[in-house]
Amino acid sequence: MDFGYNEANERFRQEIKDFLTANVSREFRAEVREMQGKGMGPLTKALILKIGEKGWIGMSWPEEYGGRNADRIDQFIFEEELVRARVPLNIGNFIEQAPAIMAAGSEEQKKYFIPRLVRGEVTFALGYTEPSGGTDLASLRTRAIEDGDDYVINGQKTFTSGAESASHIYLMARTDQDTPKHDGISIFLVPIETPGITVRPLWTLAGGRTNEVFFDDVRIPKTAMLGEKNQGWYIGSKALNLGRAGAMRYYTYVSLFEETLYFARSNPLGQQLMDDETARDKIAELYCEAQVARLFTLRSLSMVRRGINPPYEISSEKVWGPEFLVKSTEVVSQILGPYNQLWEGSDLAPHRGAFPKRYVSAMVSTFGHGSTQVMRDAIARRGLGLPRGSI
Amino acid sequence: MDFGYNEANERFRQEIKDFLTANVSREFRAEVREMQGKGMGPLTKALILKIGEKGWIGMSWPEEYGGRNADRIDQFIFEEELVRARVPLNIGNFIEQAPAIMAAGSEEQKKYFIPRLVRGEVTFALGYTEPSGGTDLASLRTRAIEDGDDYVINGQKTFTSGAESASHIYLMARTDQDTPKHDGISIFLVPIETPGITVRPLWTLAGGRTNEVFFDDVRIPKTAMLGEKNQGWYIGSKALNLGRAGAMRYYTYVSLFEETLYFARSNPLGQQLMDDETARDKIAELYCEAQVARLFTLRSLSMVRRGINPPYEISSEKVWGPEFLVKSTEVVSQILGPYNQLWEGSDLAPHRGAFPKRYVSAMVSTFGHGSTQVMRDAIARRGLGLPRGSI
Amino acid sequence: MDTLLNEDEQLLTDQARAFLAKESSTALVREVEAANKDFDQGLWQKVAALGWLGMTLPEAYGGVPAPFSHLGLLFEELGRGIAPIPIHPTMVAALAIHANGSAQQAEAILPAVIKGDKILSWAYFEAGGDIDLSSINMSAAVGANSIVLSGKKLFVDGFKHADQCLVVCRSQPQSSGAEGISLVLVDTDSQGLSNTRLPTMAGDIQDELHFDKVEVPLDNVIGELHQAGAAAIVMFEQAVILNCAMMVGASHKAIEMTFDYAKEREAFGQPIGSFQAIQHMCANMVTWVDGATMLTHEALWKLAEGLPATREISVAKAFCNERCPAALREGNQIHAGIAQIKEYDLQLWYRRAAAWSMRMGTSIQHRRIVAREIGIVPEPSA
Amino acid sequence: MDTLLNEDEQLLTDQARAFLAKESSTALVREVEAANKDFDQGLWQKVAALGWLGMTLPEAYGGVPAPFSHLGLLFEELGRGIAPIPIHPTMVAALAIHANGSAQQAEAILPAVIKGDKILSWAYFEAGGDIDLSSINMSAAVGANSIVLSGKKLFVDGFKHADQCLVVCRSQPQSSGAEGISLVLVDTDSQGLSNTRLPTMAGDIQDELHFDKVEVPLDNVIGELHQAGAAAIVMFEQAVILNCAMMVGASHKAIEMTFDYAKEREAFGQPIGSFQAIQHMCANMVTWVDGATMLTHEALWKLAEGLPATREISVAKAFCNERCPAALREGNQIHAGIAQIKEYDLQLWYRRAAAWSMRMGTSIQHRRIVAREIGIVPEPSA
Repeated sequence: MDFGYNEANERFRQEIKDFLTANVSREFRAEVREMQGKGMGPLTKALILKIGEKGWIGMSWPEEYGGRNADRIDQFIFEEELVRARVPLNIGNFIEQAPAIMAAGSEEQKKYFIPRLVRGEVTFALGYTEPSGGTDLASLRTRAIEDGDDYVINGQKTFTSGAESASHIYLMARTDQDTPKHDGISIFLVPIETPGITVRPLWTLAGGRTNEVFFDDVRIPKTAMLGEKNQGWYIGSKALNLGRAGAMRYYTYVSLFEETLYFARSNPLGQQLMDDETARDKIAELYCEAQVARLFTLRSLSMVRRGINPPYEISSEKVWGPEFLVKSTEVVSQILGPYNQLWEGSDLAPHRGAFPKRYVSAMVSTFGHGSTQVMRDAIARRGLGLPRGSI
Repeated sequence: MDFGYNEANERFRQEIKDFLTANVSREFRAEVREMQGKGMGPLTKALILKIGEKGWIGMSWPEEYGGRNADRIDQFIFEEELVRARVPLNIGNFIEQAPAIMAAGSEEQKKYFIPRLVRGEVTFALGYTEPSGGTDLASLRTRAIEDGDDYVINGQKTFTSGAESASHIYLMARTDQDTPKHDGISIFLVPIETPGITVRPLWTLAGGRTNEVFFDDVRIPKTAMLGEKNQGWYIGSKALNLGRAGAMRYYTYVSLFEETLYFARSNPLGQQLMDDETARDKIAELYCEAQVARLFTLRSLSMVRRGINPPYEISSEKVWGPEFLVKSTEVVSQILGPYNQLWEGSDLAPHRGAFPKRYVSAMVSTFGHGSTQVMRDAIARRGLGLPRGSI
Repeated sequence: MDTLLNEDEQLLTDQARAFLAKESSTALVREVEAANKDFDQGLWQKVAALGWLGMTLPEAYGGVPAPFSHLGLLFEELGRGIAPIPIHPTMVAALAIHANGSAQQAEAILPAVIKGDKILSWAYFEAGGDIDLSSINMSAAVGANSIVLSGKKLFVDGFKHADQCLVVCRSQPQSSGAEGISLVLVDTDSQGLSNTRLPTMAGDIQDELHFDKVEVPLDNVIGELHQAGAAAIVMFEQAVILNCAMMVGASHKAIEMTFDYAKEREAFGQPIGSFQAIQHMCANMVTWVDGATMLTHEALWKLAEGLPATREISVAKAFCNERCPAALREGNQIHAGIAQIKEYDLQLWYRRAAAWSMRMGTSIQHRRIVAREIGIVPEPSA
Repeated sequence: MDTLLNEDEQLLTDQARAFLAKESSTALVREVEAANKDFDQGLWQKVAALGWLGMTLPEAYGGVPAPFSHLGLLFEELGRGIAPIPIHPTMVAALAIHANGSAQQAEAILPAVIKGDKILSWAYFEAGGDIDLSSINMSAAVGANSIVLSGKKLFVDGFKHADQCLVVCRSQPQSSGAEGISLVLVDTDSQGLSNTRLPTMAGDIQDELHFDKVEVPLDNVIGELHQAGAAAIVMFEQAVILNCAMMVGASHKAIEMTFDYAKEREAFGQPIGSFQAIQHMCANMVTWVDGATMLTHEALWKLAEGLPATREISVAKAFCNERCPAALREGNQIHAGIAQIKEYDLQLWYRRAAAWSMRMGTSIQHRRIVAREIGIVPEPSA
């Protein structure tokens, strides 16, 4: 067992920190606030490209795919520092699909997409979920019908986060109506500007944006298909599972708590609220549980680095982390009391009203990318070998 | 809404308290300790008979069945004070089967059993559960085969609490092997002294006793059957459901907490441990939750008094109460710390070592008479109308 | 002993529920929120016409004689209907004026309130959000004919449209705790009184009030000068239990929406409500909200009977603060994706019930009162 | 960074597990418990022969050089095997003697310990069960050649068979907190030292020690006189993390028994482990115990690296105390009826893990340390 970072890791962490200090300006933060829900502003685009130039996107991939063969620990450190600095770039999302492209893509696709993903020029929005089925992805109804050298796509996706700024949609559509539901699905890499695609915003409680995406006779060449026809479910599942690991997600779970801790230590109101043994007990309890979130991520990472495909450990992260986040928002709300309800726009609101925003958005982690119920099913069945039921 | 007791109720409560003060002697308590697991001592038997004479057993039943048509609230008060005085007579158990006998019994059975139940002369042990099926009662295997005017019973029951001191077993046995599992079951009222019955103790973690009961060619007359042949499941279910209401059970859930509260207020060590804001917060939280246990019982009682058959409220009691009990033992264990592990036989052990005994026995309430899982199923399906699943 | 609603109570509940289902539509709720209007004048007038603003107040002023529990049940329905009107602050202040004010004061204020012509507010909390009277620092300097208020009040509900605000202040500078407390009714347009708006997650707006030597006639002191500590506590406690009632009402509605959704929404070829995991979540939700309801009702009943209810009120609030939001959160989880979308209605209840759980004392603060009431706080050693 | 066990660690774990599965049978565990024997001499000798009693101690004394994490993994297996031997108190005291004692002291004691010829104990806690050094009140009057102990120690593990007991005492009467603390090694048959046995729910026996002017030679002071506060804390922390390791090991075993049971036991026509409600309980159980394991391992690693680990140790203990018993309780619930029956083996693990969760500091006490360590305790205002 080794829970430490070596010197090279620490040097790399410092490099990232220095980079972020130098490149995350006041103007950048203002742009991010200003552009919320409107797509990417120029400073944000520039920062992504700069990060891409550094070679930090997809850094743990093989060199032949534009990566640097870097240690996954360093990638973890990169992601952790990025989120800790509150840089709202979901780099993880950009590259979540890359392993599937590497594994299943044509030579042409690999050559086109991988380097551009690495440079931050191509970004994907995930076109999986449909209005009729959330967690039950395989029930999707969006159809892609062959027509000569093309496919013609009709249907609707929802909760397509990032579609307002993505260059492409990583689309799951049904290419065979007659096979069992997991088997008639294919994946397409569709430029977002393709005619017939309409992106409609869905505004969230925290003031963020996700989207509905409508496909009306969207015509794309057959070469836009990723991997074999009707194998999309299996290609997609793999990407989804890999997407569940990593610091990006872990840090989302604990960030509210880290902010609370910072507030409790440094803000006069926070210090005043900490003059209460019970409140301190609750914060200390959350601290303990946050460590479990961190260690579960490091455990998965350790397994992946050893070449082990974690049978249930990634699902454990995805149960513990989101429920920790939800719990932490509830506990903190009963420490901050009326201050926790103050929305942005009030000087009294701690952290520009970050607490109520976290409070109302925490739920997303408990169903996004697989609900905690489905994750517990997976722990029990794949991890512990419990049998599937008949009633 | 009326959450109060009227003057008559309060007078009755005082009457019970006075009776218990006068009749629960030091010698009685010593006998109870001495006889634990060995059956009933003479003082205990005498106390039950005395209570029976008072007309307090089955007091809410109609007069024709030996009851006094008393208000169910008074019966609640009686049970509450009995348990609060730590009189270990599970009067509720004695009479739990009476409603079924009134509803389904022959005239002869009613005349024999009801007055004797009321006087405390007949007590039943519940012969439902078998080793092969706990919560799944209907899967029972004990067989009763017709033979002339008799039935001959073979099989085994387990967790038959009180069989060491009961006069009868309220036995569920299979009388038809070929019908669906709920339909081939009958109930028998079997004197415990019938030849062929063997009672073997099962000792529990808290030092208490339950039993296995073996039936080897036990021959009983057909007149021992309660109600119609093969209708036993439906007769029994009714008794079980009614058995879930009442103060006896509620008070079991909160008694550990009430003892803790008493300890925290009056014992020097308890007071010392309360000099801690966090510990007080946790005790106060338990107090709030204990009130819910009390109020859920009063709610069911109010419904039954109005002639409403509670669709899910009794199941709510049976989820909340046991889980409260378990939680309270765990919370208290982290306040008492090392004192909570001290078993009887040490002067340092608070309350003669009651805390660890409660700790290791609390679990029983979460599966006895229907597990909390089955109760939640019932709340969701019968209470909220959620559909039964297909996988 | 009968914990269920009696006929009168059931009738009141049914009528209020039917009225609000019609008159407090989600369209109206959204409109009021979008416009930062704080409340709807039309609904306010209808509510006044029904006599709700006079519930428990004397008939002589146009009120409706009723036990406090009726008011509580009404607030339960107002919570269920997430009615966009400042009835909570108005009634809290009106009850305090009725209980403590002189006949002249009551006559001058309550008839107008009951008719819907006067909106009231109350100002209790200060920096830190503590609920104990020892946290009251707002100074009130008593002169020959007037009293001069200086300081800040936080989290004041319904101030924007209120005509007057009942302010809890410390009129004896050297006093502490419940001593030296006065209640002063301040015109909201008084000179020296300014406010900073505090937008909240409920979509309503609270205010921070700045009192810069606000001079108020001594006639506006409600109850006895310097001796209103007990009255302030009663006002606070009534506010708390009516807040619980609102949380309970909103939570019932939200979980019912969830049960309906679970029956209809399909996944993996069957309604999601048929999965045991979802069923058990639903069973928990109804258990928590039922528990919150029973605790709230017991406290309401005690108040209606004129019995001390400090313990019961804090028990209810401590429980509601944690279990109602938890139930709604489970409801969100069962809804999944759409629960986070503004267009979908569930969030209207969620944000309000959640915000209410953060007001008028945290669970920790109320459990501190419970601890004191159940006698487990040791005497401070010398 | 690799949180998994490396080859050496895995080998150690596998060997210890195989040995204990064979040698620490439930029959043996039950026999020792039934006879109130406290421990089994045969197993003790076998464990000594394997070198376990010398793990991390110098080779010169017969020890086995190994990092502290190896000792932790060994205790994890001892917990899994619920081995009825006083290895925890013996090693806690031995490590403190090694770290703080003189060469003569170490030579006089450690070789015998490592061979299995000497059993040690340690006495720290006093009335109230507090874990802070400020709770140490046992007085130690220092004379020219001896030190005289008076007072009581509680919850002393393994005293019955111990030859010597390492006692934490206050040798400077006016001192407080971590000041004026000494460690004194007391022969268990010393004059004036008596004990009252404290039977526990684990089926083992702790002792209350009464020191009535027990005179001990000054040579028996371990470490510096009056200056052993820091040493006492280290001893306590090592005891705590080894206790966590035992809880984790026992909990893993108990939940594995439950998963097996859920696969086999049928109800309603199918294995109970196929019900989603049971599956989710099992998922929670493994998540909690895994979390406890990871926290414990991180603390062990820090100790092995010689890094400060106060925070990590208290984090692990606070979490283990609550989550390990909770996991076992869920295991009981899944087993239902038989879980409460003495004849059935599950309870052997349950009672021990539960009792361990009540020793060496409650969750509340350890979270107080965590709060201090993470810097949220405000400076006391003047």
